[in-house]
Amino acid sequence: MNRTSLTTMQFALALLASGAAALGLVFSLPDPGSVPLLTVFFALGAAAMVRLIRPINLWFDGALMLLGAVALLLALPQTGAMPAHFWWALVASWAFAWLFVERLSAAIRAGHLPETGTGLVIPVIFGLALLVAWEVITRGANVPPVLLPPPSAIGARFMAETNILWADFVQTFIKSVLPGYAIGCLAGLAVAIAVDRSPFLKAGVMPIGNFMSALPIIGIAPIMVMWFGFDWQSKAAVVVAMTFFPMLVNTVAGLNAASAIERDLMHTYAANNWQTLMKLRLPAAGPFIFNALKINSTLALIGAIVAEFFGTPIVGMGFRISTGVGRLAIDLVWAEIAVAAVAGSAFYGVIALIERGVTFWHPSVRGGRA
Amino acid sequence: MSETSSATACTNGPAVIRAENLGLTFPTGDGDIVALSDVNLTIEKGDFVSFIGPSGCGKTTFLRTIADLEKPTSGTLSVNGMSPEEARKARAYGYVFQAAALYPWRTIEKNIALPLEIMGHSAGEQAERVKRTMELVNLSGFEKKYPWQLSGGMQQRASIARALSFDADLLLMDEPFGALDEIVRDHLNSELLKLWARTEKTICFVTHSIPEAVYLSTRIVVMSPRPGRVTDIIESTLPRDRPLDIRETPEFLAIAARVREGLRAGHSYEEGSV
Amino acid sequence: MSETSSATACTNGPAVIRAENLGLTFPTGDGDIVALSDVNLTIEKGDFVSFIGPSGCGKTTFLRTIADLEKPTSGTLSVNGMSPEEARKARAYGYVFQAAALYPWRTIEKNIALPLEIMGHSAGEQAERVKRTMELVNLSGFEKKYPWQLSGGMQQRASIARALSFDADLLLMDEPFGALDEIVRDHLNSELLKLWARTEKTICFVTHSIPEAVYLSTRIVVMSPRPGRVTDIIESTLPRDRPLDIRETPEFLAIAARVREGLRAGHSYEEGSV
Amino acid sequence: MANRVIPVLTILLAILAFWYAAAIWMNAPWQDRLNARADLVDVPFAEFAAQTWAQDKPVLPAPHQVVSEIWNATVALEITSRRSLAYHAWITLSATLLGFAFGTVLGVALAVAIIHNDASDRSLMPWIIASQTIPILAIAPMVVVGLGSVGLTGLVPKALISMYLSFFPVVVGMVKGLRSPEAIQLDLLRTYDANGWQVFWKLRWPAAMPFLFASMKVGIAISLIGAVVAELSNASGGGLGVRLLTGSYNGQTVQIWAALFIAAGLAAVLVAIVGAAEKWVNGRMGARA
Amino acid sequence: QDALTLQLKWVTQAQFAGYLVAESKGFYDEENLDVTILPGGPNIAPEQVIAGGGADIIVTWMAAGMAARESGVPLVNIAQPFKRSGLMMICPEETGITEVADFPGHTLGVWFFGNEYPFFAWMNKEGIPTDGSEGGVTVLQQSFDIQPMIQGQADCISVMTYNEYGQALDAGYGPDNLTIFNYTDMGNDLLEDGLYVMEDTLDDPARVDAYTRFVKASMKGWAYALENPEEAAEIVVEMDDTGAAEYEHQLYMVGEVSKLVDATDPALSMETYDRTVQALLDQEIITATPEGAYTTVVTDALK
Ligand SMILES: Nc1ncnc2c1ncn2[C@@H]1O[C@H](COP(=O)(O)OP(=O)(O)OP(=O)(O)O)[C@@H](O)[C@H]1O
Ligand SMILES: Nc1ncnc2c1ncn2[C@@H]1O[C@H](COP(=O)(O)OP(=O)(O)OP(=O)(O)O)[C@@H](O)[C@H]1O
Ligand SMILES: Cc1ncc(C[n+]2csc(CCO)c2C)c(N)n1
Ligand SMILES: [Mg+2]
Ligand SMILES: [Mg+2]
Repeated sequence: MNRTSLTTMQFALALLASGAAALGLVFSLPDPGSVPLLTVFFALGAAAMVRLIRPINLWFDGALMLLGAVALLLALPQTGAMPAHFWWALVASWAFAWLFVERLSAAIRAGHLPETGTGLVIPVIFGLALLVAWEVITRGANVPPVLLPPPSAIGARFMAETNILWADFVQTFIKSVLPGYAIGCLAGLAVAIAVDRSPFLKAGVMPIGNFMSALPIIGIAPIMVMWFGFDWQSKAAVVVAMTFFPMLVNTVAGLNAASAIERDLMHTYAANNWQTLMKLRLPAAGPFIFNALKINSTLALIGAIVAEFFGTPIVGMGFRISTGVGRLAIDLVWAEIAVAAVAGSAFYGVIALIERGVTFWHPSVRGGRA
Repeated sequence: MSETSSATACTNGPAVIRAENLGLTFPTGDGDIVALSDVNLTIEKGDFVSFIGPSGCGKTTFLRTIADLEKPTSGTLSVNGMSPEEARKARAYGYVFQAAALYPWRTIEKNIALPLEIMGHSAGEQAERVKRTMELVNLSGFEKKYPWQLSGGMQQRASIARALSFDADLLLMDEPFGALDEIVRDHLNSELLKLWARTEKTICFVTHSIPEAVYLSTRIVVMSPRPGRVTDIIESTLPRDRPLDIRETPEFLAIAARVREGLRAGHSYEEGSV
Repeated sequence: MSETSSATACTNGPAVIRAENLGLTFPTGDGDIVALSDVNLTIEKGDFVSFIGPSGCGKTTFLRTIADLEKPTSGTLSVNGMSPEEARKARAYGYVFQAAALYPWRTIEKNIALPLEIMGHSAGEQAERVKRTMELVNLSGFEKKYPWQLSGGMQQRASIARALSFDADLLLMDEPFGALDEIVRDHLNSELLKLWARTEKTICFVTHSIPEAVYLSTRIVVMSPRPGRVTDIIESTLPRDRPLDIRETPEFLAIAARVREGLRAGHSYEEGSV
Repeated sequence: MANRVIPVLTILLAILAFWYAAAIWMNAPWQDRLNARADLVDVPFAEFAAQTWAQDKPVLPAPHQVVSEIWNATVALEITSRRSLAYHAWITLSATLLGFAFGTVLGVALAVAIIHNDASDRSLMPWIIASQTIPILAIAPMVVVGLGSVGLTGLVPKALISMYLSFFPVVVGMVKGLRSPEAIQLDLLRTYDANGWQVFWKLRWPAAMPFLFASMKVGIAISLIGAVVAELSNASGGGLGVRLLTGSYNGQTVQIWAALFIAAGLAAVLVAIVGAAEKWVNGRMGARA
Repeated sequence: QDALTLQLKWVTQAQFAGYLVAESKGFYDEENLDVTILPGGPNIAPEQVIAGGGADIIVTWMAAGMAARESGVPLVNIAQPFKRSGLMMICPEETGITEVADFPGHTLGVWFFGNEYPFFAWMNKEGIPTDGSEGGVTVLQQSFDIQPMIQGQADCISVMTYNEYGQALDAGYGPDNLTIFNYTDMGNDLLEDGLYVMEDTLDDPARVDAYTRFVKASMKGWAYALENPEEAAEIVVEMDDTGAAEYEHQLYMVGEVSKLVDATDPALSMETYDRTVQALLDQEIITATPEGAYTTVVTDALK
């Protein structure tokens, strides 16, 4: 416990990190001066073992992580195989990154560091670590760029093609996803409420709804293109079809989520259906509805992109991806994928933020206070 | 007066609640539970009836049946001359549940305003009534808090305020003061009596406190479990106007003793049935 | 004896709980709530201490702090000479919550067996202890029922049985008998006293009933709200061995009067502070 | 029973009526052209409707066309025939089940890591979400090629793609479910100083059951979609996805719809099986009827 | 036996009859080869598969192959059984399009995924803008069937003589109500289904020998298929894992393909090769004249 005030897991990570650095140092001995920065990293990393005697500040681990990553990237050979000790550098800097992130979140939890700001640093570090590992592995292990290009190539392509990427984003996200998402979610909500009012409708629609929701979207896409034409309308229609059922199913489940005694209360007021809905069942369904909104936010984007595989005007993220694969412009494909990931995550994040505000009372949000 | 079936003969107001041979059985995976059996009871307008009996004897179940939250499996029950369902639809009663049942997404004042919203009171009137009832239960200052930020007793008081906020003629109260200390309890007891005297409400009140039952009621119904049934109905001979210190009078103590006896008689420890 | 800070001078067992200038503040969206302020209290081994005070005065919060479920924001607290956290890890206490908190997916007997499972008792011993404590709280026959099939009082008894099933030396009980009728309550009161006498447990007991507090306790702590603080500590002069009819003795009534006075003094109705 | 069947039948009839009407409307332009070419004029409506319901490659096939295609492609054929939809359904099903199993295990494992470890929660969750915004159809071919180059072919690449889609609802649902216990239920275990393992098995896991089943219902349907998508990128070996695709190149709308309905039916059956398991578990956990 | 994997450009159909027949009739076995034929599809880029090591030989269009070569996948053409292009653009008469000059202002359906190069080369040559600007055409990414024409979503669509054109004939279209632009007839054809391998494998004489035997057996397959169209169509249907291939359609396809393939000579025609390269250069699909993008070692050995 007080050996370095680290948890067992952090301690294990620290050992791994310093151990890998030490091994890296040993393996780099045959030609020590060739990459000085990397040697410095190995030496410092191995020296971090002193934490066995006296604690090391968490920022020092952060600095080591950064040093390792930078040294490694700078030292990457342009061609040919990578020397063995580079792999140890990768392991060591990954372990330092992990250790840093562990300690950072422990510090936030303990209240030593502020949540805002620091909370954001952690996923960013994780993402950057992924990118560095990706870069090192693709380049170090000579993965054919037509299978998986290194992030640096993707980034360069991204910067070179911002016009195309923006036009595709507008076509796919603004024109297809947003209207389709709004229509699909609203329709799902409305039908759920209508169905909920009538047990007959509910008994009839739900099994069929479940059946329809299981229709594979890729099957729907060519049909929608056939029905609604090549432009964004057919993509929006696919998005509507994709988002409708999750919303329907979730809302129906959510409308039943109010507890027995909460319903009894409404019953004693002889509240009419509409009042029970507005004052009890919809609020209680909030967590479920948001669940659907979140699931749908990623589904909508995928739906629109996939639908573009089946015929489009020659603009759009899905179009670019499918032709990009055909032309082996794989870095452009990944640049589009990056746009999709950023747009989708931001969309999801916005909805998650709204959720926190609206369903603040749910145990999973307020930390379970009874 | 203690014969169950004839207990109503001596009163003459119009019947608010009339139960005849009422029975209710819960089926469970593991055998039926008879929660009520053969209950005969008439409650007139303006009565203040307390229900007392061992835990699990069917008090809550009986109140819920009146409120049309459970359907009797035998016998008949009428409320204000209507079926319980019609009475509920006519918004004949206010109900205080044994658990507070506050909605977690509403602040305390919004929880109390809930029935008012549903019954269509104007915003101004809502605010006025919420303020008044929150004062009554001594919760002022907690208007904007959420239920989970309140102590157990405070939640219970909020739920009482909610039931009092609209003026139902029939109040069904299931251990409303169970989680309150003696002082608040005394205070709310006398407030409740005042309210009752002023408004001529009919009140059905479940309690475990014999003094509370005697102090408040015009009639005390003693129940016993397995199967839940009415074993005694005691008419109070106390005057309608009851200062707190009436609780030291011999008359009061005599009634309390009678209730205690009825309670003990229906109790399993003495019966050795368990 | 009633001076808060010197209240412990006259006892001499080893301190089980020692609170010094204890304070706890809840931050809420809408201003802080001071739940405890400047609490000084020492409880010795074998004490039976009741906490009484108006709703919202911090009784639950104090018990939760002892149990290491809340962290004090000022002052110090030790349990068995350890920090509350260490004491919890040493499984020093059993806790009966104000709400029953039964797990809905477990039958009653499984709920009661929960702590036994966690503490690694053998299956045979579990069965034996579950049976014994279920009998103690008079729930035999409901082993296989689920919580929602029980009445409010029955649920509360199940939660008491759960806390008694393993033999903790320190019992923290938050209004355990609130939803029980007088007869059961008397029964459980005397069972609790017997258990206490037999096992030398230390018991912290929150109640709203003054007679109950006086009947059970060696010491009664009176609290008052906003901010929650200890206003009086009353040592009982009753003998350890207490038949039920001790409650009619003048000595008993004198202590009860003293408690009532303390309670009233801390109460907002009289202060007019609300 | 009757009060469950009658509503379904009613809605089904309504959908069928609407469908037949839509089929007339959507197939009419093409039928007009055909008739004009064949010099048929003033075809009476009944006959015209019948014509629109009997086209070879209709824009919207009539229900009976789809049903008879399904019949011909399943019951009327030997099950091992490569023309049999049952054969293709079986291929897709095996990838679906394997992918669903992988996905559920991965999803639960990630959820457990996330709720027990702050750093995982903060660092993993955003990337898990980002991973789902990657259009799988775009990377499926690369995955198939990539796995093929390390010698993994056949069922496994399909199952992995199906896993990629199905683990997500499981993670999201289980994180919510494992966090759903009320504070007082957690406090109780804290007073017993239960260890993390016990808190998990005795409280979090049972409390998360409803969420697990809700997620698995979504997850198994999505697994099927994943398997179909994978088949679009891996034409060898057959499967419902391949049938959809070949139907689509050849403008065989009836064949597309038949494959679609078989896929949806398969998913519905799988979801129903998960639902039955849920009912059973609920019963064992004393849920209120 | 030498193991070889062949990645097709498209699903199992008579477009690849020679290879399928050679496999089915045991011609590969006769050459001591163990050949695996992988079907393709709209999501499968053969160039990517071979780069990832998933195939030894691929069937692809030259434009796509050259573009891949510039992207770092050193593909080399070893044989070219298809001598002519099967690509056409068809426009129903009601669109009023009768010649190239009528195109501006209309919507044209084009297949992408590496099949778009001939179209853009053609438009480039005609000087018709395709970027949506004034006086140009609107381009649609066309689905894999003739629905866009039937639905009226596109004025003209791309077809292959051996496949979609057959569907159009079935649907009642024909030379009398269609304007047909045949890439080969216009002299705009770029080389289609050729056989490509990775450049470095050609350094190994054993591999070259295996390729040679492969091409030899394949040409025998083609010859057999063109002589016995019914049997070839049956074999295609038989070899199709998906069960979707229909005999009638495959028979039609064998017939049409026979007009494009020269079963006696797998050698690359330098004239078409040069034209293809020039068109790609003009359009800046590739930036430099490719070096070593084809080899005659295999076809020379067969002479
Ligand atoms: N939903 C239910 N399903 C099965 N049994 C039930 C149900 N509700 C109540 N019971 C049973 O009915 C009996 C009466 O319960 P009820 O809640 O009416 O008791 P009570 O008199 O209110 O008790 P308490 O004073 O403890 O609240 C009990 O034995 C209980 O187990
Ligand atoms: N989680 C919380 N957040 C904010 N305030 C809280 C919280 N829990 C308790 N409080 C406040 O702390 C004060 C003391 O609450 P506590 O539950 O300790 O009262 P109590 O003495 O147990 O009352 P009761 O007899 O009604 O149960 C109350 O004013 C309450 O509003
Ligand atoms: C995605 C995609 N679309 C179109 C073609 C063009 N094409 C070349 S051969 C062939 C077979 C049917 O004629 C087709 C359609 C392709 N290869 N890939
Ligand atoms: Mg009750
Ligand atoms: Mg409390």
